[in-house]
Amino acid sequence: MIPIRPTARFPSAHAATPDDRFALPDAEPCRTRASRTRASAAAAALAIAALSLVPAVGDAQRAPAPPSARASAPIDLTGYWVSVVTEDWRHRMATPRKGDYESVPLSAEGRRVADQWDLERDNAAGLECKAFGVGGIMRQPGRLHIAWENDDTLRIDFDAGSQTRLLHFDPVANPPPDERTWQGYSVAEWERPPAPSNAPVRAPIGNSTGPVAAGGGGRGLRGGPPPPSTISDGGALKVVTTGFREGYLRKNGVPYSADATITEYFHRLPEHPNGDVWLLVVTIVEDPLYLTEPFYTSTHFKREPNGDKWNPTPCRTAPPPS
Amino acid sequence: MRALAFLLLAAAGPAAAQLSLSGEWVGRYHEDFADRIPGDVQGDFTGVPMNDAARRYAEAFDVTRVAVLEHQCQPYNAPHIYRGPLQFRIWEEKDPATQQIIAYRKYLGTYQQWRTIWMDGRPHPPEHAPHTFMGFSTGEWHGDILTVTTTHIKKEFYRRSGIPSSDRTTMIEHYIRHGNLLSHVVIVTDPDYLTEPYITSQEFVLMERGNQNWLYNCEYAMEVPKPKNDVPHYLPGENPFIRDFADKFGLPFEAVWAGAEAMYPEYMPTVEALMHGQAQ
Amino acid sequence: MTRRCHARPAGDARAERDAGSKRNAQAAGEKGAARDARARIAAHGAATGTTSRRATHSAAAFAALAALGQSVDAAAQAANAARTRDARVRPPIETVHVQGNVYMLVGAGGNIAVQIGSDGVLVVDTGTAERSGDVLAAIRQLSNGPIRWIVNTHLHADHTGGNEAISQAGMTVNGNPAAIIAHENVLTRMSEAGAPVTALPLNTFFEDRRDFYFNGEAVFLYHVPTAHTDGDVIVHFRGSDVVVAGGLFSTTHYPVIDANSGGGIDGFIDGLNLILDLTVPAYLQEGGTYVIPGHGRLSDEADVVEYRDMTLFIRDRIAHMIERGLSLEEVLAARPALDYDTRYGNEGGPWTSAAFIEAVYRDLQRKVGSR
Amino acid sequence: MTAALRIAFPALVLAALTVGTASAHHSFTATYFEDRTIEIEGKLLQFLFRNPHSFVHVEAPDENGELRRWAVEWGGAGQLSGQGVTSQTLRPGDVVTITGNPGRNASDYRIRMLYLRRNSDGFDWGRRPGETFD
Repeated sequence: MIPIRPTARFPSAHAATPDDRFALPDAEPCRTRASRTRASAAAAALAIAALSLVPAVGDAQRAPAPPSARASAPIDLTGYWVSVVTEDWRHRMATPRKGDYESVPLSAEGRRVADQWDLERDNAAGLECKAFGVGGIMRQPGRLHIAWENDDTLRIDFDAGSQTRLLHFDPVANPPPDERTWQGYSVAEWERPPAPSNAPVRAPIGNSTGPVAAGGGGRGLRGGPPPPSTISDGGALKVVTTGFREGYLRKNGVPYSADATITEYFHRLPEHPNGDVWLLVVTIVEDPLYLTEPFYTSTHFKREPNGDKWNPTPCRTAPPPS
Repeated sequence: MRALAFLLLAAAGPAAAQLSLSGEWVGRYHEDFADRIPGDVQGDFTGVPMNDAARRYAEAFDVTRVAVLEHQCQPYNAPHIYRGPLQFRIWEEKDPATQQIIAYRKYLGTYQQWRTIWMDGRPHPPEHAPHTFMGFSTGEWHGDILTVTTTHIKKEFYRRSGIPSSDRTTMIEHYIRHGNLLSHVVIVTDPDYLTEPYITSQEFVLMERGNQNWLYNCEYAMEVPKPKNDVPHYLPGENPFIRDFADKFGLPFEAVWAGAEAMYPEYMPTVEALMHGQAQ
Repeated sequence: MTRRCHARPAGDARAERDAGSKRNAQAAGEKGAARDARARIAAHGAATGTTSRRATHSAAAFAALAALGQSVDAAAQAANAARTRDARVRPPIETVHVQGNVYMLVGAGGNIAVQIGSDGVLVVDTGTAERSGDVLAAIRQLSNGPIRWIVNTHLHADHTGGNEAISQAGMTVNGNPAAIIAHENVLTRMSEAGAPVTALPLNTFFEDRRDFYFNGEAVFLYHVPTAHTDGDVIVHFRGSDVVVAGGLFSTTHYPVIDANSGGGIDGFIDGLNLILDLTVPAYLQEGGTYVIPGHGRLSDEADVVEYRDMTLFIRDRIAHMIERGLSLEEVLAARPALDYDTRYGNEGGPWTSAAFIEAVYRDLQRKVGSR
Repeated sequence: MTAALRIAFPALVLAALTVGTASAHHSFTATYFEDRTIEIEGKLLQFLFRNPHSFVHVEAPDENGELRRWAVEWGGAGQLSGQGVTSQTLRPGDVVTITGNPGRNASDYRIRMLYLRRNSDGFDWGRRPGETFD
């Protein structure tokens, strides 16, 4: 078998509909949500494989095996990270009232569904994890533990709701499951800036006297040293997730549908002068059913030295204000 | 000399291959919309690691201060301006001889502000240099992340609710582009009003057609007739509106007022206990 | 907008070598200044007769700022002189081109404004006596023209200490040492304190305002009674559009109310409002008229607005506490300046939050008592 | 409360996406009692047609019958221009009736304009679609 690595980029997350993006030209129409999920996820894997193969066919027999995702990681995301809730505080640290869907570009159908939210009914139906699915879990205050499940699968554990996500760099080896889950099926790829070339050196400008930083200087931080340039080369992890169960973007029943596509970019930011290391997760939810436009959030987590504060809790949503 | 040239070459990197940030970008307000765009009732202090000095200042703040002559045309300062309605334009200034980027220029439609992010390695000005609302900025690339450090920022606010930002803040920004989406991270360190760095992040999308909403002018006028030098403020303990936000959304004021402690997951049980009695 | 040219201490090779690390040198110098202030406190505090330990410290700290050269005890002065001879703790004088004809010299005690032009040189405040040589050197880097006029914004030694040296180095059109202008109250107080006649501002005025024309622009002097002292002057260079605030505005500490020299909180606020009347921002509260503070960084109207607001808020809070019958100790415990203490509190420095609160409290209480 | 939220949020989202540079000047909600209205009738003293917001100063009696100078906050010049209001639309001396939200500081005699009617010719603003401001 020819080693396959999803080096080709996904088409833009802002183009077309999720199904359009991943469907093969001769794909059969989907009849049910479950079958559509399987079909689209499998199609995604095949599309990636096909795109990856195109430039490699000629060299297939003699090309060395590419490094694993773990070996080729441009940034280190592993470790414990804690969410620092400076935005959407009242929607994240507490459960807002029903009907408070401020900031979310809900469609009329989305509002209708949100207005029907009933926490007790969800709990009675065993749907306690609806606010802890892939569309809402990043916004739940909590801690992440990121580790390599294997050389081509990154694992994220969440102590809020005791959830786990697997990010597959090799979707062929890890095909989508038959059943939808709260966390869905995630395909991952590294993004990185192009390798340096022998570009002409920058001429000294102004009163710069020190070494030239990659891409231009910018020293001179009052009160502290500039951020080190070695901690991260600015790469990113892109993750596209499908195949999940319908869930909540917010604790108070603001919905996303099973037809949505969720694209995420994980960034490890250059180390702050005080030593803090931040993880930024940009999330784009595109939902043809409940949203009128892509829903953008960016969530930040601060690196912790260890798992001492790791505190797994079951899926549970506090009641809204009375 | 040859070794030095080699080192410079190795360190310089492919400037021409850097991600372009040029273009006109407009904000998306899918987080904290009410706070950032229309403004809500008074008293939203959530999510900001404010210290006791900031609390006292915020408690004294009367929103009608903005009608005072010397306050009515005061723009947001650099950390704050990204948390309001905003569209901005970025372009590159290049050295004509080398075609290397000397600076990124930025024009912000809100309050018609200009920023220059120097990329040529110049130092920041000395302490006694004047401060401006946008401050003095230098930048450097970390792969595809542009990191910008800004000092010499004038005093203003982090929130319209009156949480102050001092004139000794240092702002570090990270610009991250994915296609037509620009994520912008701001981390502010403020020795006077914050107990720890304050991080926010916001999204902007590329405007493919642009628009004409780029102008903002402010004419000084005596908006509300009152003595010219009368600056409204509340005495300690006498701000009648300080709990409005907490009351409107059914939140415990103690949590709204708690600062950094309430920004971490372990505070959630406290919020619930304050709202509903003991957490279940 | 600004142009920096470093005026290094004259004839001091060590300082020249250190110029590259000016920030460290400056920081060290500030620490040195703080030590000087504490030394003066020790000399002056016993005479104030304040009751609490904190209050004693506060009053003495104020006295340190207010002290004329001759009121400092000999030992402290000697130690001070020895310290300032050591280039390692002496910050370089830095020169900032504000705009038009006006420059700001930083690092010689209070900030100094220098206006240059075809008529010669006008200097507003002269810094400390021990830095007058360095100040002269800095002025000479800007202009070789004759120093014709000196203006004293108020009487304190960190603003008048160089009067004698700089006056003697200058020359009026009549061939006399450069004339020193101040409000009459400054002359009175300096004379009473025994300052040498060569250091005295003999060209005084007693009316609200004085103006004259020099180096192609009108120069206005506004007297602000009962503010920092009773002899404060704000200087406005109308053509250059620069205001020199003297003791009425600082970016480094709370307003200093020198009650022993006729200062008062209400007059201080009036003075800040007068500055705001003179300043016009170029665009959205930025630029336009620049303000040289007595201490700290170059500013514009927005910075003065914040300082005015702060002074007004704290005044109102203390006044309200006095109305409620709170004692000084209770007022101090209530921390009426809490929101500004980290910025201006200057703990351990020469003018602390407690000193400021006490000065405002006593001033307001005196007014209540006199009603 | 809930009903108000339901209506207000989508409307505001739409507004923010279309206006680009919405006013960041101050929060109306924080400045005025939006759940209360007040009506005054009096003589127009001054029309400050300007940005960031216009103001109409009206001499009218307060609830005790004492004449006050009321400051009525209106849209910015740019926004009002798009609604047909110019700097000459109102003139000093016009007798107008204004309905709006009262300011939270009663001593300011301040109102957020919701509706204006000139008594002499019936000119009015605030009832037609789009006659709002932010």
